[in-house]
Amino acid sequence: MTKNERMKEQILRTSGVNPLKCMRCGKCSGTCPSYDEMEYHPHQFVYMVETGDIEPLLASKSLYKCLSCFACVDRCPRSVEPAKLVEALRLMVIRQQGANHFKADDIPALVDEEIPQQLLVSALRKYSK
Amino acid sequence: MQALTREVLLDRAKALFADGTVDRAYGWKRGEFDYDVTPGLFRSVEEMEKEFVFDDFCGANFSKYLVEETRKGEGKILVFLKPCDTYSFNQLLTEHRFDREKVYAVGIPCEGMADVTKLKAEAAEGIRSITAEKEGFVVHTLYDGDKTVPRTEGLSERCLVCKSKKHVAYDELLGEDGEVADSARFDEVARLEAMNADERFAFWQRELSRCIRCNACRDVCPACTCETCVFNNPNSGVESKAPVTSFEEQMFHIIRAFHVAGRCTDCGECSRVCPQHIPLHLLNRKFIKDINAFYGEYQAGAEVGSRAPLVNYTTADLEPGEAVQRGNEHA
Amino acid sequence: MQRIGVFVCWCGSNIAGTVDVEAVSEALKKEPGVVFSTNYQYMCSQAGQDIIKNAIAEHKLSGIVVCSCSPRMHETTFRKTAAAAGLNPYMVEIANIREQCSWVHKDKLTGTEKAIILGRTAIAKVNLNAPLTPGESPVTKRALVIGGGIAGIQTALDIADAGFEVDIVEKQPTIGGKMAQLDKTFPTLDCAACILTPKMVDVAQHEKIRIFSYSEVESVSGFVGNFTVNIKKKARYVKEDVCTGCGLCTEKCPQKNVPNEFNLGMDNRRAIYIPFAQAVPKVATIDPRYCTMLKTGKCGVCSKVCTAGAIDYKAKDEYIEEKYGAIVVATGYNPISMEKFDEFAYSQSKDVITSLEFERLTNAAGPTAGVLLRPSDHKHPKTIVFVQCVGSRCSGAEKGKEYCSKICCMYTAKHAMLTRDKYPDTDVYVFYIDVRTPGKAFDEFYRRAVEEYGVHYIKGMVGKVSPQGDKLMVQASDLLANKQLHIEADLVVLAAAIEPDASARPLATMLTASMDTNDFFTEAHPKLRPVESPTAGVFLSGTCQGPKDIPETVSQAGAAAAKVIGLLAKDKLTGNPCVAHSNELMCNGCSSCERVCPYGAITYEDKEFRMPDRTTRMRRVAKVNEAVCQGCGACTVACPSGAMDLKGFASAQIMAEVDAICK
Amino acid sequence: MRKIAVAKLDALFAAMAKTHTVYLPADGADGRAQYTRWEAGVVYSTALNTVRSAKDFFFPQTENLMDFKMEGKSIELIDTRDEGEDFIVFGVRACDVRSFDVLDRVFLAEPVDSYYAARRAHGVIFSMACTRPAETCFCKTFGIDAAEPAGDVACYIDADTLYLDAKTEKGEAVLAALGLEDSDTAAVDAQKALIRERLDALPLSGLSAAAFGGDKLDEYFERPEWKTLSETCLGCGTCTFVCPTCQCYDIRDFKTNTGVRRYRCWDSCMYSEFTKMSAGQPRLTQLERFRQRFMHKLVYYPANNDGIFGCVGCGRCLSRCPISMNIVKVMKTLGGKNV
Amino acid sequence: MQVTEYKPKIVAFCCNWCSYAGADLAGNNRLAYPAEVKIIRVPCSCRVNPMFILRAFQRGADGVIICGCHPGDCHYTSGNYYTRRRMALLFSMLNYLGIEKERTRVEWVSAAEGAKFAATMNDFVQTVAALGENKRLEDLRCKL
Repeated sequence: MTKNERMKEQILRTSGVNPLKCMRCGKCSGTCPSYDEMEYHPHQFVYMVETGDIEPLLASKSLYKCLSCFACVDRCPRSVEPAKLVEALRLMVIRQQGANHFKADDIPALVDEEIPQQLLVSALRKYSK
Repeated sequence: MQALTREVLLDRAKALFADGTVDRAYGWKRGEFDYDVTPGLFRSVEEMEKEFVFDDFCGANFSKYLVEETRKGEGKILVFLKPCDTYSFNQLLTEHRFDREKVYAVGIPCEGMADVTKLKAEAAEGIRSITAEKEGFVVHTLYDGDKTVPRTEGLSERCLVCKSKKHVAYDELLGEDGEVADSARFDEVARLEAMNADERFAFWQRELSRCIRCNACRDVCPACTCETCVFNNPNSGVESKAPVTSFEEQMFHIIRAFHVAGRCTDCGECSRVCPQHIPLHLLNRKFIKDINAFYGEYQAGAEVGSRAPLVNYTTADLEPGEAVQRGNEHA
Repeated sequence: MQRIGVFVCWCGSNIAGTVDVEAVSEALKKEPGVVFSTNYQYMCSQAGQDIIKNAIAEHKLSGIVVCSCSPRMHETTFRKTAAAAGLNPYMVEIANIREQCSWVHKDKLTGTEKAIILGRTAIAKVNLNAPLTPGESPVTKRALVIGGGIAGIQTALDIADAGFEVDIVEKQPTIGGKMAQLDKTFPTLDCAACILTPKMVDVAQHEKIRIFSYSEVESVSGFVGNFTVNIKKKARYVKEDVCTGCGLCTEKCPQKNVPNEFNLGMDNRRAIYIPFAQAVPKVATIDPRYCTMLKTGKCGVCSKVCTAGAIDYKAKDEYIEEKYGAIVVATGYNPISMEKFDEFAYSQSKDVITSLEFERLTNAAGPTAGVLLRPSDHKHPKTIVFVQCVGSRCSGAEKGKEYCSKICCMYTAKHAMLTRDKYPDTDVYVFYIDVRTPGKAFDEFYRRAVEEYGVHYIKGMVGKVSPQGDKLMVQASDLLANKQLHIEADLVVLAAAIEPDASARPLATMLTASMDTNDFFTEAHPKLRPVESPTAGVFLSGTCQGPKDIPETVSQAGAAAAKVIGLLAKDKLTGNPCVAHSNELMCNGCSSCERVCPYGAITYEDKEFRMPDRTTRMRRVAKVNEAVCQGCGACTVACPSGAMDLKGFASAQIMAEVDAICK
Repeated sequence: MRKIAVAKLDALFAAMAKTHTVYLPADGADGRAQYTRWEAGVVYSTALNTVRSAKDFFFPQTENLMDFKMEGKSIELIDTRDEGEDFIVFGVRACDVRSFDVLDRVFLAEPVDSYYAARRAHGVIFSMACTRPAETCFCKTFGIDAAEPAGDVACYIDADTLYLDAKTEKGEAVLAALGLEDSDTAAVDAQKALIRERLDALPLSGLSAAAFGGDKLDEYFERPEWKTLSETCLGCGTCTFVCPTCQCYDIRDFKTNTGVRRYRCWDSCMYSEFTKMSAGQPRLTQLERFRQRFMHKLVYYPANNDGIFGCVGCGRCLSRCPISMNIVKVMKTLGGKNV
Repeated sequence: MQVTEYKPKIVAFCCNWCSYAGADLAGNNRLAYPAEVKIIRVPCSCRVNPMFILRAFQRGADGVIICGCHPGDCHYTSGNYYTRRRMALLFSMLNYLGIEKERTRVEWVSAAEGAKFAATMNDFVQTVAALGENKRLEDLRCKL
């Protein structure tokens, strides 16, 4: 298995998305409010994951232009759920950066009346290995 | 101990007799001892006052009797249904086996019924009496004093893995209705599935070889209401009166299980009545487990008119080869 | 005990080369029941058949076994031979010792051994054979067509032209169906009305056709050749035979605000109405939901203006019972509801319409008299966006329909082309996923829209339509340019998926005809019997079976008619005698057999039985309709008591075969 | 009287097994006693009742009678008798011992059932006194003394000693060959007294069969109580198949690959197909079939067999009937105060 | 001394419309398969009652195979779908009882698949032969 294939596998597993269900209608991109900000558009995310062309996606700023509004998920006629791919790619970037971005020990310093504790916990889940 | 007392049921029966709703009633009759309760048909309030009983030994399911009894007489028959009995009741209705209009069904809650064999095992010889107490069944023995069996150890296997405390059919409900339980009833099947073929064969050989072909399992089974059973029909090619060889024991039980597959509500009566204590329910439950795994959850009798899995299909059903594989993986 | 004759065929050297035929006929002589056994070079030849005939007479044979080639080859031949010799043809069994023995085995010893086993298996079976006689049932020479759209019309005309009586049941006040609502038809662009209405008139005037308009099928019983159908003629409060269709009432009726369903609610009609000018029958109908007279008893204007005296406020629903030999389902389709697709703003803006509404907007008889005007402000739209595949090709029931609706690509090309033709100043965009144009002159048609008429075909889907002022902001992706487009449109047209008419499901239940998960009727065979339902005597015409365009519908309608004619041309139906039958003494009446029967051949009746204890009691028992049963045997296994068996393939026979093989 | 230490039981059985096949009650995997062929490792169970009775040894559930072999159109008869083996049934309770008398009167009367007779001739019965009779026991009702069981050898067991008392020459011969130690009767006498005391204390000890007998046909046949008694009977054969005295059988043919095997197997009068003939069944309803079984035990059998009842009070049907209907309930219902 | 090679007994139920025709086609094309396979013609695979399969094993069959039209192609539209469910459950039950699962099989063979028919039978006979005699589900009386 090549690195790209491995990455693809991982993306598919974490996202639970099956890009083969895509019929290339482009409704995700048609519906996307951040379209113009993006280098790669929602339908390209789906297609590029399908073809295993993951690295450009990981490197692209487009990942962070997605607002996670889930309009594409809602409107996709084939239930492909492109936003979940974006989410999975973001996770992959975080994990690839290796080190823990956030450790349990960091938490006490951050505790603040104003910050909901749930936020810290979910951040820990997301940003620690 | 049951949630409702004999008196609650009796009072309701009296009222139903009195207002003419019913003219006969199925109920449990007091036996010689505390545990040998007999299912019976009462024709009057007087008979009921004398002999009617309701306690932890009232396991018998009346549903099957309705097939014959509803064909007699004009009046309605009162029948008390425990939650598990209601499934058999509905299944028989699905199969058009009796006229619903002839029955007045009173749902009653059930706290599980005792397994007399388990209690008898405690008192190897001689039971003077048995009382159900908070701490369990107290067996007053003839020779060894009193022995207390915790309730969970004295209940029937089928009650320990009760699938539902919810009544799916009744005209009226006495007491509280319960919920469909998240039962562990397939654990034993899974344990067998995990064995290898030789072990499984040895297990079933050991169990089934005890069969004496008394037909009690068939005759008590609420799904076995055939006008003529294939095993009694000389033209069926499988008729037999006695277990002549190990093949016939297997054949009888496989065919019987297959005939009730998808229709068996898992009431457990077959294993309750087997004089040789063969765990026959493990055959039926295998079918139920497979059906659930292969074709989606299906509970026979849960609703009247539902289409049993064996008279149904989808174009995407799994292949028999895959089925065997999946059945083996004890999924 | 049977007296069985065994006839072993050499088939030249085909069998005799690998099988010692002499040894086979000798060995089989010893089998129980066998009184005669011989072998011959070609059993199927005249001489061979004579051997069989003579042996039947000479040895008083009650059954014969022919060890020869596949029964698929010569079973019929030998059955005829037996019949000619006075033996019931179903007392013949074939042991296939050629295809399944001599041709697949090389060693003569092996071949001979197997041939003997195959022979004794057939003998074991024939020992239990019983003479069978195919059942016969008469055929009522009248057909019922359910649905009066183009499919129903064409089927009815074709059947009637062959000389059989046909009744059409149409739930609307007029026949014509969806086609009557269309403007032009692809790919030739001839006007729908021009080609449809003459056919409607033909129907009305055909002496063999009766139209039950404003009527519905209430119940169906019986079976192929002998259906009894109960038809409800809904009260239209106008005497059909008296009304002249002058239309005066429809002008004078004071109730003016009734949404006109023929124009899809884009304009209004009166409470008494004739759907459209060419309606057949051209008879007014009072809509009881809106008629003041019917609701309050005060008005009566129509009655006053009707010089013919056709108005009858006291009319009641009528029920007609009629017998038919064949039933054709032609219940058609409807566009699906657009409610689920809120992103296209269908419910927010009047200027987002479906394609069928667009048809009415461009139809000369439509609400705008054929001038393309926006429904909201009646202005001429300058920019029109067509969206394809709305609700088609979706991944599951919650999203839409899984199938391709088939007609949208072509009618959208038509709409786009016609718009550009009539209003060259209009910008027309078509958003497509794929353009599917398999059909004669179809792709050429689509290419013309692009190349000659300058329609902007954009590969991509519209993501969102948002009304802004009097404009519709269309946001879509252009996949090829990799751009997101924002188009300020005046009109958005949605190519809505089509689905079977809602009346189809209850009708299928009445007919015991099967449906697929999308409620399209299932055909008896997807390739070889596409216009027949698996239920004998029920035929399928048009979109009730699956999405179709007009040419396909018409050809299928004709095919269905041909099948109906083939059926009605017979005086009697001869069945296959190898059908299921239920031993009612053993039947539980449990309905298992009925549930697996693909043909609806099993019904139940309550029957009185004398019990062994001399009492009697009523029991529900299964009854097999031999004319409908096709003999698959599914019921025999579903039956728990073994009451159901299959003639010619009885359980006892099959078990005897098993025994003979395993000996 | 002879004795042997309980600890040496295995040696005793091993010695018996030299000349006889030995069957004795042993606990099965399910914890319930069944007659088991003794071999090293099989442990004698003192459980009161085996699930199936000891009648199996003389009248097995299925028994091959003969084979027919067919070749072409000729038929050959093959004798399949195999009842020539000497055997001992050890640990038979007094009730079951009496059941052999009941069976003998049927099978050994003319015409003698030679299959049964041969098994009887080859079998030696070691009976066992019941020190702990159960609540379901009512052998006393039929004049059986569980303290003094019949059989070829009567046995008594206590915590450490087994006492053996030969009752017949056949029994004596077997015992003599075993070379056991002689014993006085003191311990056994004490046990007998204890047993009788216990029998009297049983819940069913007062049950009397006096109201029944060969002359009671008219009294009971048309009694309305049969209806209520039989109403919920499932018509299964459990009571008959666990009963030590039920003796009905059916003769059937099985088609083999080369001919026919003729065998007999137990039948049950509770079955709807019982004694079905070309004209149908003689007893058409479950009421009639149910009545047949109990009338046979309590009236018909004594009528033909010097007043001996066809029931021995072993209590198996009391604990096995799926609906807990049984002969005691029948006797009490029909006999009223007299029972 | 001559050692006779073990020959399993195989019963093949074939539906009239597809698999029986497939078997005929194998014959037409002279595609050999072992003579141990004996075919019983049934109108549809759904005619095969589990009792027939047990009967075959009782009588000494070593393997039973059921062949029908491919799902979706049933001459009777739905028969083989029922077969599929029945046999899935039956086979799973036999396996549960410790009967070797390789002794039973369902295979879809169309009228055009003569080669598949022959290949299937070759494979099935080989598989069953490897298992040896059916000892677990036979009735010894039959062998008398």
